[in-house]
Amino acid sequence: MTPDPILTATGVRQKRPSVLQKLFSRALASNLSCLVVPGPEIALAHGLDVKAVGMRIAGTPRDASVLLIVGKLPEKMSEAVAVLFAQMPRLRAILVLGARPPSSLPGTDVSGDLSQAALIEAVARLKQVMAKGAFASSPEDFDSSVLHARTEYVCPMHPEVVEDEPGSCPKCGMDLVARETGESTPEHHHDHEHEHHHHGHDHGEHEDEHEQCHGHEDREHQNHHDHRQDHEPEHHPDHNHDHSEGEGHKQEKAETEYTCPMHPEIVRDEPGSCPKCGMDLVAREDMEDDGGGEEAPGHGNDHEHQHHHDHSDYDEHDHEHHQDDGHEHGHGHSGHEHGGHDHGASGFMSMIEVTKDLPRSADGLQMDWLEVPFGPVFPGLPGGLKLTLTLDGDGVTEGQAASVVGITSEGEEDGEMDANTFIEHLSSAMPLAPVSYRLLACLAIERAAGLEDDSANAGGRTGALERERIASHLGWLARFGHQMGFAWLANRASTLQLNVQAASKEGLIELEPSLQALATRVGRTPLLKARLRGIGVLPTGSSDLRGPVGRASGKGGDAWARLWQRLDEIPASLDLIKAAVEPELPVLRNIGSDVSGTGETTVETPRGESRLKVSLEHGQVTSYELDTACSHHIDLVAELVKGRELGDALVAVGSIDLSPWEVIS
Amino acid sequence: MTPVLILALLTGAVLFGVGVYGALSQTNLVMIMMGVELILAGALVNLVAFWRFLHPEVYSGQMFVLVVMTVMAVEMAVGFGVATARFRAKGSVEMEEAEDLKG
Amino acid sequence: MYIQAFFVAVFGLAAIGFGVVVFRTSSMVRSALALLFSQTAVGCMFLAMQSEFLGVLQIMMMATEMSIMAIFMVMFMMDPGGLGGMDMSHQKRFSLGAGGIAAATAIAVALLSDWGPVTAEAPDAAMQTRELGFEMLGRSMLIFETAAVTILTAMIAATATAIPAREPANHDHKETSR
Amino acid sequence: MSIAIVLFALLVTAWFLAMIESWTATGRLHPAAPLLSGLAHLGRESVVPRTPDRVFFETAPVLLLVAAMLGAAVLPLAPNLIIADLATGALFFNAALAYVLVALIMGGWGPNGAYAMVGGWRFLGQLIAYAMLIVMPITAVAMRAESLVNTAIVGSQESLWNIVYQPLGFVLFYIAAMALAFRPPFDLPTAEGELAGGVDAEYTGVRLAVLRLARLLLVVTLASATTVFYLGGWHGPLLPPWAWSLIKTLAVAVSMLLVGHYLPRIREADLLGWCWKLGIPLALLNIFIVGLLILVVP
Repeated sequence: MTPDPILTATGVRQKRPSVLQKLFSRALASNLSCLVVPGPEIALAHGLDVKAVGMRIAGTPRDASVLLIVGKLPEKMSEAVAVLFAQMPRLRAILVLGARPPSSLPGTDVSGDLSQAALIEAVARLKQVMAKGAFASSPEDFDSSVLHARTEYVCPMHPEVVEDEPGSCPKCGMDLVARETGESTPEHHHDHEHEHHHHGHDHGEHEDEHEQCHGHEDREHQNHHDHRQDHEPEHHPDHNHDHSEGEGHKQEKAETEYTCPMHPEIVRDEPGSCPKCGMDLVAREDMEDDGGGEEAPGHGNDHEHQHHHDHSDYDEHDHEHHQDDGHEHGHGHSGHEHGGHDHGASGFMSMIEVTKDLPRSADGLQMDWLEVPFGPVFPGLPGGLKLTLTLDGDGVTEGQAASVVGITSEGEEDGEMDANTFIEHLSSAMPLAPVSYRLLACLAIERAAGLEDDSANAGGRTGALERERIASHLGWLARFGHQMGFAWLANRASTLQLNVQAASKEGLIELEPSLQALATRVGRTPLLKARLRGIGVLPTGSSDLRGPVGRASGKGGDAWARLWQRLDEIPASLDLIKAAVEPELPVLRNIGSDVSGTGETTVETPRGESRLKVSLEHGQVTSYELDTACSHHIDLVAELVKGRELGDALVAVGSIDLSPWEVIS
Repeated sequence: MTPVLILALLTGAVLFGVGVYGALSQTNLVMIMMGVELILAGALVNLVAFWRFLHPEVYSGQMFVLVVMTVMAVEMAVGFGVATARFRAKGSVEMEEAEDLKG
Repeated sequence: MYIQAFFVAVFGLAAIGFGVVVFRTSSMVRSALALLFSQTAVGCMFLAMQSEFLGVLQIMMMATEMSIMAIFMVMFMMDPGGLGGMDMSHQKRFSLGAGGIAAATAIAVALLSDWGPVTAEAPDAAMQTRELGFEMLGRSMLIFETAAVTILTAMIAATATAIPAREPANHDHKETSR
Repeated sequence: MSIAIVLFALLVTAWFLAMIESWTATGRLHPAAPLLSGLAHLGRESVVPRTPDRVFFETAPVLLLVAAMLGAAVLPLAPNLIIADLATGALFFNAALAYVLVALIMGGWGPNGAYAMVGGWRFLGQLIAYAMLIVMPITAVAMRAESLVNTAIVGSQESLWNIVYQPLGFVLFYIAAMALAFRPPFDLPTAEGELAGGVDAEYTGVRLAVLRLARLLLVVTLASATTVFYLGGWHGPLLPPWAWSLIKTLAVAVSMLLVGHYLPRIREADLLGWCWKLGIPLALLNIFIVGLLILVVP
């Protein structure tokens, strides 16, 4: 397709093509690892076998050389994808299947349809492109509006102190630390070297996108540094020294007093030496003024405030050796040292002051908590699910889940829609259970049109639904296995899922022994029960629980029970398929051209009961109301993860089989 | 008199000095413990040097080293126990803030 | 002899260098690991001084000990990453003086004392290990056992001190909810 | 000379393991896979995360490599094929591998990322749980050999391998070795499904290549140690001694790689609980039994 086989300029590395480079690119071409977006489970659901074409599935963008985009991405997701792409180290390619590339990305290297054949062909082409055009003399920086951020300076100890310029903290005199924020306000135009393109653009609506994927920071500016290492001297401008001083003075309103570091009871209004030990008195701000005046607004949610930013710039690091940031640190430091006398920043800072507002962990110690995003593309969680966990070490103190890809509509979205278009729309919006939602839409529209249930095609529809249930449960097993590091289960279940999806009734009956063998094998796996027993216990009898999650709540309601509930449902579904006719995709019966009315129906999708209410007017769908199991289940996450260890919390979330696509936002 | 013995003793002496400086100058309990560890490291160097160059046939010298190593471990254990308890109670292990310990 | 002197000097300098770094960096993890490498260098000095068992033991013990130190540093410091460049020391001049005097005294003693005749040959390593074993479980058994019991006691006592007091359990809850 | 041979043997084993590893990842057994993947790593950009602790970030993979190599240096391939036959070889092995922990802490702290840091501290949290299970079985092995010299330890197994003499010790050591090498199911510091790669997460390009090599060598070293301490080292009929060492090491290493394939990752709480409450008493029991055997059986 591309006449000139060369990677997009944002993907290549800057090296003059040479023999060695050729060798590297050959090796890379034969060693592709891909990050599947929105997630590997979507690729599987579309019947794509990525491993079969010789690509490794990478868990993180760091590890990936190919960004494989499967299907159309919702808008929020395509912003996240841009960040992911920015995090991938160079020699990176974009492979898009079945959709146009998101506008946030710089185009595609190879694209194709959503089929295994197209994937094979695309990968072959990608390998050629990689092998030939991996190195170029003029790579481009990948710059997307999503990535823009503004640098601001915060005090490591006083998170409420946020300055636009480097300097020292007005409260404790510590050097302020740079961090990037997603938002930027137009008036802050700095010409610091390190900010280069990360400033001055107004992208307020993207606040969080910047950090949301994987918790890796956006590394794009790092690339810039790499490329301009020859200009290293430029990195040490001293020109903003005056900022810090000015800033310091402006903030310096509190009364300054002088005290002896050894004898706190000695307090003087002017500098001098201590009458007891003769040491120089040290300037100190009046703590009480300070605490009452400035800290008050931030008191209650002090830690939240701080941790909101921690994940992007984890603030406990020493970067004195990091050349890129060295300059700002360096001059800030000098500001601090002069500042000791100039603006009364003290040499002594109270640790009690610092720790008193910190939250207490379960063991009663006041520790920094860390808010870490997991997702929307996180190995082990379904793609599109964004989990925000507040970590206290390895434990989760609280967390919420949100869907980045959830269906947005609960009503008339684009005005009127043709009935068939609506069915397509709904089923393509649910890539993890397209058949169920197609069936749901068909049934609802048929009801609305006043048609009686027809037993003639019910059998085929049941077959298709049950087949999808088996496939979906297998897909869940694969993802769950991957999350638990159980490679065999992940491989086996995804292979079976691919087979089941495409199988006819006979094919499914042939697969029965392997499905049984899988269940037996899972039952015999050591450590598995210890891993799942008692994890993610849900209250019994809650009305919010639907589907396998609800049915498992009677049997213990933990992850182990849910695993077995799903494993038991597979043979049950097989029995239904055996009793029914050949599975066939639900197709809307002829409803006539000019029917009106409303219809409501429910379908037991693989994840639980979904309800759809459709209003038809003259054959057009004017409005609909959708209620899915996952939009109830996602609210359980906060309770499931609270106070758990990280591994257990993730397993608990994994065990309820959330499909972020089926979350109604 | 061997230069190696003197070298080792000098090293021990300087380590001891650095340790004393650290233990006295730091305000944080854990940092003070680091100073103490350095002091003990200085002592260890001396002990090994004395054993090696003066009485290699007397194994009580090596035994002494083992005992000092145990002391280091005990110091760590007790120090961290105290630090944790103090942090739990006061929210601080800064010496500047340990006014209740002042005589 | 010269080789030995060379290695003792090199590792000695490394030990001192890392020891100084401990109090010069404001990053606490760096502090702890600098101390670790200082202790490792001391262990290497032991090796250079032909006491193999002690050297290896020192190298092994300190790796774990100082790693534990590192996590406590992170827990109990205000600014463990040292980003703020804050000064965590006091009475600097006094400490410098005390440290200097201590070092100078020890150096003076080292240089001015008559250490008597020096044994050039050390027993070989296998022999040492064996003899140390006999010493430990023979003549010095009591010391050895005492050390063992001491460290056990210290472990239990430290744990008991560190875990939260059982009685005011409600108090803790109040603190959390506040 | 023997240094070169031992290093070569290490590399060959690591190569073989890399082949197996790529086989489990892609399903294809390709003899050149390690070379290709190494070249691919070298060809890619080596990104430095934002505001890293540069010293730690750079040092960690190298330190891991050095620790693994030092551990291997005291393990004999054949009676004379050993880099350094120290008088305290068995102890030195422990000392060298203690630095795996240090490397992981550095690698966790260095890149300035939450996942990596949780991974690094996790490994420290498990420290005593697995370290004791490495040290105490080795103690029992050394008791039987009445020596800390690794060649003497192999020599003591001429008539009866330690795996038969002290099977309990073997099981404990094997499990602890896998935990120390953080292979699945003990891959808590690098858990992909939990920490998105953890300590590995931020390494790319050349640094990642070094890290991967170091992790493979660590497995080789521990497999070699299992061979030396429990599987009779170079003892075996027909084949030359070095071949037996190599075969046994490879077999153990491959088993270590593959076991995790069929098991879910262990819970951290379970690992700690079992190691402390079950493993350490069992290890003490093992020492006691071996002591009795030494006294009773001539």
